[in-house]
Amino acid sequence: MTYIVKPKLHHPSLPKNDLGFTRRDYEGRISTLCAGCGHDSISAAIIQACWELSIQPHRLAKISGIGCSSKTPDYFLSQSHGFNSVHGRMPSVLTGANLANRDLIYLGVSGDGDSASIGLGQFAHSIRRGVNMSYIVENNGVYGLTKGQFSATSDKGSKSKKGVENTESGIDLVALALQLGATYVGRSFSGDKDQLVPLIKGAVSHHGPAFLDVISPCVAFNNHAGSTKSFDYVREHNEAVNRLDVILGRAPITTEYRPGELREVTQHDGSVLRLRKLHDDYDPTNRIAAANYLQERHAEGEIVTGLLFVDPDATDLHDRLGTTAQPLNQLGASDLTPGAQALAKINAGLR
Amino acid sequence: MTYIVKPKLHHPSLPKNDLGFTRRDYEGRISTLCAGCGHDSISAAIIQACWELSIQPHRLAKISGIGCSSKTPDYFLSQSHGFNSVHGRMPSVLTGANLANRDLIYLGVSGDGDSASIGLGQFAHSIRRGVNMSYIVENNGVYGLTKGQFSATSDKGSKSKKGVENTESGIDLVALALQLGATYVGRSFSGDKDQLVPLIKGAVSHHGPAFLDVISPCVAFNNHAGSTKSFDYVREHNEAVNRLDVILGRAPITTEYRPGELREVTQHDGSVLRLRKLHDDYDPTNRIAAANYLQERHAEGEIVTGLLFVDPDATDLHDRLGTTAQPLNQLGASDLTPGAQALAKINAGLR
Amino acid sequence: MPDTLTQAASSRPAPLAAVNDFVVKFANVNGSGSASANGLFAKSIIRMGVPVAARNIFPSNIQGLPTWYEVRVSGAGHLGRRGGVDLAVPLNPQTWDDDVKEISPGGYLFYDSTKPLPASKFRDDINIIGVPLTAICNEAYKLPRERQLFKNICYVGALSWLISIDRAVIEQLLKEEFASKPKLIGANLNAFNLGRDWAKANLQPIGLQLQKSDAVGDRIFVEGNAAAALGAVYGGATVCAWYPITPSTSLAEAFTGYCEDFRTAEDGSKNYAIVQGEDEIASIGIVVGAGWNGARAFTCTSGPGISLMNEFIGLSYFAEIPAVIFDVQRGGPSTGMPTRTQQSDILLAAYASHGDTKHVLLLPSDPGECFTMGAQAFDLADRLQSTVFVMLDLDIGMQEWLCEPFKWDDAKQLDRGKVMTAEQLEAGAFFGRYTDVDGDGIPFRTYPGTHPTKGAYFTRGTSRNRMAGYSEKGVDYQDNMERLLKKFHAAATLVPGPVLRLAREKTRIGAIYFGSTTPAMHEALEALEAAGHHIDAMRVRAFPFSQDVYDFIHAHDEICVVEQNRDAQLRSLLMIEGGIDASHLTSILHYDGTPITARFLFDAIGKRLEARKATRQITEKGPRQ
Amino acid sequence: MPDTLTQAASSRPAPLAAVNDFVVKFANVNGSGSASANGLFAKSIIRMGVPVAARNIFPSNIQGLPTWYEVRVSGAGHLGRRGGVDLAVPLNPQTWDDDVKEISPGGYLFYDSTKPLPASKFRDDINIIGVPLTAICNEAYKLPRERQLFKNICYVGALSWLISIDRAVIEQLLKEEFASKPKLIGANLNAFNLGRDWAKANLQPIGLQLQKSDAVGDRIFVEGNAAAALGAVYGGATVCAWYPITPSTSLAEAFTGYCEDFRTAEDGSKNYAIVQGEDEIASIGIVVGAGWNGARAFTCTSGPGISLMNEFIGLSYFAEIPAVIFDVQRGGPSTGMPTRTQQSDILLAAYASHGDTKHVLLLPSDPGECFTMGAQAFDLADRLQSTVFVMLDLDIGMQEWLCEPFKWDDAKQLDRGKVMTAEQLEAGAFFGRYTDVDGDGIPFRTYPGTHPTKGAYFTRGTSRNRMAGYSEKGVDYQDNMERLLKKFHAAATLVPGPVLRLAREKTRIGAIYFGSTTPAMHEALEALEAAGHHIDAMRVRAFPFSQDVYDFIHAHDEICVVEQNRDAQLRSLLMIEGGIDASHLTSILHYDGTPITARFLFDAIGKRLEARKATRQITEKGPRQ
Ligand SMILES: Cc1ncc(C[n+]2csc(CCOP(=O)(O)OP(=O)(O)O)c2C)c(N)n1
Ligand SMILES: Cc1ncc(C[n+]2csc(CCOP(=O)(O)OP(=O)(O)O)c2C)c(N)n1
Ligand code: SF4
Ligand code: SF4
Ligand SMILES: [Mg+2]
Ligand SMILES: [Mg+2]
Repeated sequence: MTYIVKPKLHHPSLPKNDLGFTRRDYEGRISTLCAGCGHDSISAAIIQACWELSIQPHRLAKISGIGCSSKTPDYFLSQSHGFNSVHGRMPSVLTGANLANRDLIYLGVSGDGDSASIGLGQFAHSIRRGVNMSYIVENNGVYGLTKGQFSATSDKGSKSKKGVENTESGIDLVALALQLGATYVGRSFSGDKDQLVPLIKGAVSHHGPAFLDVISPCVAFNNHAGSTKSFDYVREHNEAVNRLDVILGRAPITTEYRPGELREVTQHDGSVLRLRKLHDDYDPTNRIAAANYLQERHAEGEIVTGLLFVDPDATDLHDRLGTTAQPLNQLGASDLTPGAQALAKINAGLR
Repeated sequence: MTYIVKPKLHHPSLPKNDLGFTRRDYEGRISTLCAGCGHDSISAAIIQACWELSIQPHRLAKISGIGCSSKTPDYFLSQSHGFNSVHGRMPSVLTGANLANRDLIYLGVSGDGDSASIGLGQFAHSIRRGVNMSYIVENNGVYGLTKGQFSATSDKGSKSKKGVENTESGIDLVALALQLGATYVGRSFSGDKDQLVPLIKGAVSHHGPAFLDVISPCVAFNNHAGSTKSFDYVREHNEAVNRLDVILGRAPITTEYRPGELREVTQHDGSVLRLRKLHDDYDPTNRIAAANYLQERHAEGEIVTGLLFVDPDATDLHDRLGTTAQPLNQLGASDLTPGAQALAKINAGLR
Repeated sequence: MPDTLTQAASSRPAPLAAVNDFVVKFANVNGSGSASANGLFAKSIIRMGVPVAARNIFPSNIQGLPTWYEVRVSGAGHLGRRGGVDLAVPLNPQTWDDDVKEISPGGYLFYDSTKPLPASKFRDDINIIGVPLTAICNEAYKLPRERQLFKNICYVGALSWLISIDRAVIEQLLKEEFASKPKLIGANLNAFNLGRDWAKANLQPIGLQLQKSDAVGDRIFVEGNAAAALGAVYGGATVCAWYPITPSTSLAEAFTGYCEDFRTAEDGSKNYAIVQGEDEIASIGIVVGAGWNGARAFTCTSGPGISLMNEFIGLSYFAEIPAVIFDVQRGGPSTGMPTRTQQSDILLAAYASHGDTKHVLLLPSDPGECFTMGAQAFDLADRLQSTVFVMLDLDIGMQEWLCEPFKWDDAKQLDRGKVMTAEQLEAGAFFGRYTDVDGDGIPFRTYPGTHPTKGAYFTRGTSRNRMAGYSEKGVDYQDNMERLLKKFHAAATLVPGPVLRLAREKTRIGAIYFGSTTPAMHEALEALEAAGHHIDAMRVRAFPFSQDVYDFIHAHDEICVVEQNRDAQLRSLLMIEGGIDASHLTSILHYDGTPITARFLFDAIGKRLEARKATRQITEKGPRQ
Repeated sequence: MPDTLTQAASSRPAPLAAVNDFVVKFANVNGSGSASANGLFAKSIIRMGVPVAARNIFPSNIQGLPTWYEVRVSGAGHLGRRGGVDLAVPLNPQTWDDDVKEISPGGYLFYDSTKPLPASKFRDDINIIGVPLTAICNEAYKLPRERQLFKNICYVGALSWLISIDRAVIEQLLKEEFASKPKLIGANLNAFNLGRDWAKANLQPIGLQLQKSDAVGDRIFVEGNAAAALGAVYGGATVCAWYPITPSTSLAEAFTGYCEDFRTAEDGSKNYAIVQGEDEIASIGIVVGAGWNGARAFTCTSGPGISLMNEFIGLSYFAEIPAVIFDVQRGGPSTGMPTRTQQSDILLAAYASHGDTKHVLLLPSDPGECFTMGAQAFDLADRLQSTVFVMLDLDIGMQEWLCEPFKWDDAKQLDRGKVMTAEQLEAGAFFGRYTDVDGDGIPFRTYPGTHPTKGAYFTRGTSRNRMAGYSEKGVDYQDNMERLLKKFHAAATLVPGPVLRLAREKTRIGAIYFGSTTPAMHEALEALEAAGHHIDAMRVRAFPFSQDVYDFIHAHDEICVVEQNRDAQLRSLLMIEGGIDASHLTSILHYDGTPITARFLFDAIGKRLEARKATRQITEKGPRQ
């Protein structure tokens, strides 16, 4: 209901972050999604993560495709520019935006239809290209906005609301992201805010292509028994490999941990990813092992969640292209136009 | 030079296959590719494989996208219908053709640009969907027809002819095909006919989505030092895991093998894939292990070739859809049109 | 007065009074279960023999946003939108103000009076009818979901009393609907009676009344998408590849349903294959592949899909491969207004893809034609070996329309066009894939796998000679392009011709219209005629236009071209293809996404003709040359 | 005679004689190294001060197929193709027959006489010049590759003697070309002398002769693609996303080269970003994303790419995002003729994508305009917040043309259009993203990241209100669509206006042409004028057309519209947008993929005007009304 203005009552007692902003300052318009939709929980997690990270809202750009999931950028961070582009093409639009101004933070929001069906190529190539972004797929295994068709992430054998069985093999975007060179890869569940918020924070602070697959049940079309993306199913089969804490200034470790239980990964920008291991054998810095582990667990019906892989020394597209530090959209004629004299030389060379 | 008609002298002493055809009967127009192009060797291998399998040429349909590689279907099997469609979309055209007539054999020919760049989505989804086809990528790591740009399979760090280094991670189509559910996956080299011909035969006799990545050096634009798709590089780094023999009628084993060295896989249609193991630890029926092995070897700079994975009990799209046995394109009005009486009932239901 | 298209202005109007002729508009929230109650309301009127035009106006989301359902009751059989609202049922507080504003003076406002509303929320010049729906249902039901759901049936009950819907009809409809869940029959009837009984006890029937009639005849009430899907079944389509998009999704879903019913053998094997593609490009690619291989194949989509399909459409044109595309048009450009209607893909579809291309369009005007053209499209695509578009729009596709029952002649065979068989090849028939053997520009083709040694050819999107050999020679290219043009001219003789509707008196004024504009146009023409404006009208049913269309235009001094888009796209086609002068063609355009109304047309055309008369008088008064 | 466009028929013609005015055509095999030798030939003539128009005709493959190189020498400065061949150099046996057939009677055939050819391979009415090229080179060189490569320079040497190319000029050119590999200078000179010396010893100069001139002036010889790329550099483009496709690839490659030269700081950091997308959809997506975020961005492609970009182009139109697309047109439809030229994407580009859309096109006619329009396109895209197409074609894009040197005014600033800054927002300026504040239909925008609390908005392809809020209301939608139309009208006043070329005498006949047709058209106009046909001509340079174009049309009785496509696409635009009557516009169409020639135009327009004269005489003789 976009025409109902949301009252912004700044309650004086609301906690503030380093910038003096409350969580309210990171909110957006009132959601028009179905009550109970997993996507709304992800929006809440994004709000929380951005607030905790003290991001200046206007320094973030939110870009999406088309779908219920892709609508959500309207429902958080109303001080950020947003772009609800075309179906399946968020990655290219985000890539272009990123090229134009390397100084903003880029949050890409997409759905499983948007990214795994029509957008699979762009998903793959934006990751392979190393675009510095947080790419979040709000994965409900169904086309929500067009009312309940199977999407490409629907598991083989899972049943639609009408009882039809999916006969095509499901695409595992996390496995593909690993395969394609994403340098920060996680999976989570819209219903597990404790896990999700730090994963988003880590993604946002990561320099390179960060990908998060967030299972997000569609209460209207894919939350029934037989679905492998329903709240119940995910809760039962969720197998977290670790718990993440993102630390901007290096904070001391206060809780007691068993030796070997804690692992710290320092990223490029100095942020620290502090991981509490839940599975002893899981090493989130070994891409091949991670992929292997995921697939083996998947074959057992488990949904592996957590920070699955990170390369703290990742580079991004700008690094690879050698772009100048100043955002390209801020360069003026004098930076860009070689001038009449250079032209005279060019002319001379063409005679 | 399509307007020079190729003389078809049927030399009486040419060997004939079960249908009484010589290899000549499986040839096409004279190639217009560069002399020495790897793609021409693949065409020759296709001719050889089809001849050895005694395929009736007109019962095979050859479909391709756009590129030097995609031109090749004009250069083999001139008695087969061919379709040089649009760039990157061979998989969908082939899928449609297959749906129309399940009785023909479908050979899809593509390039790395065609399949890994513009066509990545269609490549992935046709495999995931289980289309019964032999999908061959003639992989030269470069855009041949448009004169030498990097393609998405160019390895990171490999150098173009002009010395520019590729900074994007290369896509490994074999790894993706495994990930996406291909039920017959192989890799080979245009320069290794002994390995390639049986792999093609196996693919053609496989019931389900068969994928072959054939490295095929581009002598014009990607055969220099620094390229990882040059003849020399591939020869040096080629690591075959097995040698395949495709047996239609069950032939006795004549050669002597060490115990455990030979493995036989019987496919759905009764054809037998006889594999001579070159690596003891390699099991071509374990998808996850295969993927893992490939990636580990790849990290070591090796190019793993051979029959990498096969699921002999694979199903195809028609099986999944439950399509009638008769080709859809042969059904007539009486099969398809419910008739006036049914319509009257429908009308009644709409009042 | 609802019976006319013009409204008399009056400060204290009498309550509207009409029999079988008024407009009711419901305002609800989507996902609240109102749709089936509203449908029951409309269908009950049809069962009373009174024609109804119903339109569901819904948002582009799943739950919680405003929707409307407009039911036009028209004993006279007008099936377009009329414009205006006589009885409003605004049950969504979000849109109350706008909904109340819309009511015609003297009209009725039916509302849930459980909570009192301030006087400022009403109007003086309308009649207010309050029914405490929430209170009634809260008393009767305990579960919140039941309270919400049955409230919908409850208001239908109250309304049934007010406008005299036959209770027996409702009972019968509920019985049919819940045949498989008999418990629900009673439950719904109960809720219906709750409303009806309350109304009976507290209210009088209003001035808008229903009376049994036989004006519906044997007509059916059906969505265009379902009809088109059924057409595809009867047309022999075996391959459907599609990608979900509003408002075309229900076409593929209906095709699936009909195929399950009529194309599945007892052993479960299917005489069809339906694939949900990963996108529109894959969908049309599958269609082109199947068409090339001799199956009848189609996709259905809307504007964004057509944009994505451009490259393949060009391939279909140039490589001469049959394909059928149902374009259920919605508001453009870009994502536009996904749940609104427009006729704005006409120009793109006609010339889709780069290079010189022209495509065939069929323009159905109601579900009946969606069925016939849906079937015919496959014959035409096979005959012309090219893409044939069937241009629906949301208004036809997703709304239930009353239309003549579907008809089928069991003697009809599929016209597979010029396909050379193994027998013909064996007998030595000449086969040149791109050779025009008999002057209509259409060459013969072969299906893959036809003959061991004859008739194989290589299909490509590049230039080639008459024998399908690759050629970069200018003469070969031009020869081929000229043949394609000839084929397109042949198409003009094969597609459905226009339908003429002559004015009662001879006139120099004509009008051209098409598609979903038709019922509103017919109504407007009647009213205009009554107001003294005689207009010959022609409904075009296809592109390319047949000679009749051009003859009609030339036989008149001025032609009003009525379209539901901004840029006069059909008019552009008439100019480009027919060389018609711009000054000959006056555009009447309606493109805000709502279906065009008879009132709009009456005003717009009427004004234009008045202005014309005035000019003519001035000219005639002026000095002779 | 080469100097005129009409040819005298004669059975035993005299050998052609002409100074600085003839056509030479080489036939080679691609990949054989002939291209650089042929280029040297053309460039040496230019260095002698004699204008040259050179065209490379190449196949869609890499190696082993026929190519041709046509060099028109025109002291008078005609840069279009003339038609006909005066001196043929057929060095490819595959195409010998056709090549020989093409020679004008009295013309010359230069061939490799190493192996004797039967008399049937020659013609009586031409002059045969044999040079044993293979024999000469086989004697001089050992390595097969050397033999092959140097044979090319060898024939240039022989020709240089026959038509009097200055040897010093060749020497100088080789020095420049191989400045970095001095060894090659001598080697090439040697091969050149082999041919020249043999010819000098055995042959006389022929009737076609070169003489030093100053007709070239300070003109440059450059490809349109390179010029357009340079325009993009000067226009401030920072983001380029592209996908390889003939004939546009060299545009992106040239942009890369210029950026490396001019936009790379000493520390290697780059004031630009170039991405080879995975396809055309990604490429335009990147451009749209960058444009939205305030960078000047472009892609370059050809027809198939435009087809694929349709959806994004519609988004750019509706969401109002600047984008520049260079469309280097080739033969369509579909894959068509990838290495041939056409102007056949005009209609698609003008109305690309579903729904009601209209886009700006710039129509450069030579590399000089590719440069200026290539730069200007970015100002226009920013100002109009929409896609601007620059419509090149293969003939301009991939051929080197002589044109005026590039000019640049260092005082020129980039026009970034209506962009609201942080300062303006801070000062409280009103910001309504889709509000027309000053009547030109163009709203203000903000770049992402501009201001902490003001100016953020949500961009979408769906309907919205003036404040960028999502809206499904018909009034909001229509208001917005009307503003977009107003903006398009504003565009007509901003784009480059047409160029008028008046006939020497007052006339009622006009002609409209554009793009690569220009030089041939100018030549034809001169010849027609000489033949008594006076024609006012207008070169249109952009779409939407400015009022001048319509005024020009209305000021004449008949307008010939000259285009290189089958379907008269520009004429369609004139009719649709200007309401011009079909009968007012006569199409002159040339679309076989070869560049239009002056001879073709002279004939086609001449015939039309003769016919017209004849009709008029009949009419005038007829009874007065
Ligand atoms: C080109 C195009 N095709 C189809 C559509 C219709 N469409 C809108 S949303 C959607 C699917 C969305 O699914 P997903 O991305 O999973 O999002 P969800 O609604 O499930 O969150 C489709 C097919 C469209 N808008 N554009
Ligand atoms: C839509 C479209 N974009 C671009 C092209 C131009 N194009 C032709 S072939 C090709 C690349 C082919 O590369 P690959 O598939 O690797 O084939 P190869 O020539 O290397 O065998 C491209 C980009 C095209 N034909 N169509
Ligand atoms: S339809 Fe599903 S995905 Fe969409 S808003 Fe409703 S619950 Fe969420
Ligand atoms: S360019 Fe490369 S791929 Fe193409 S034909 Fe030549 S060698 Fe083969
Ligand atoms: Mg989804
Ligand atoms: Mg390649």
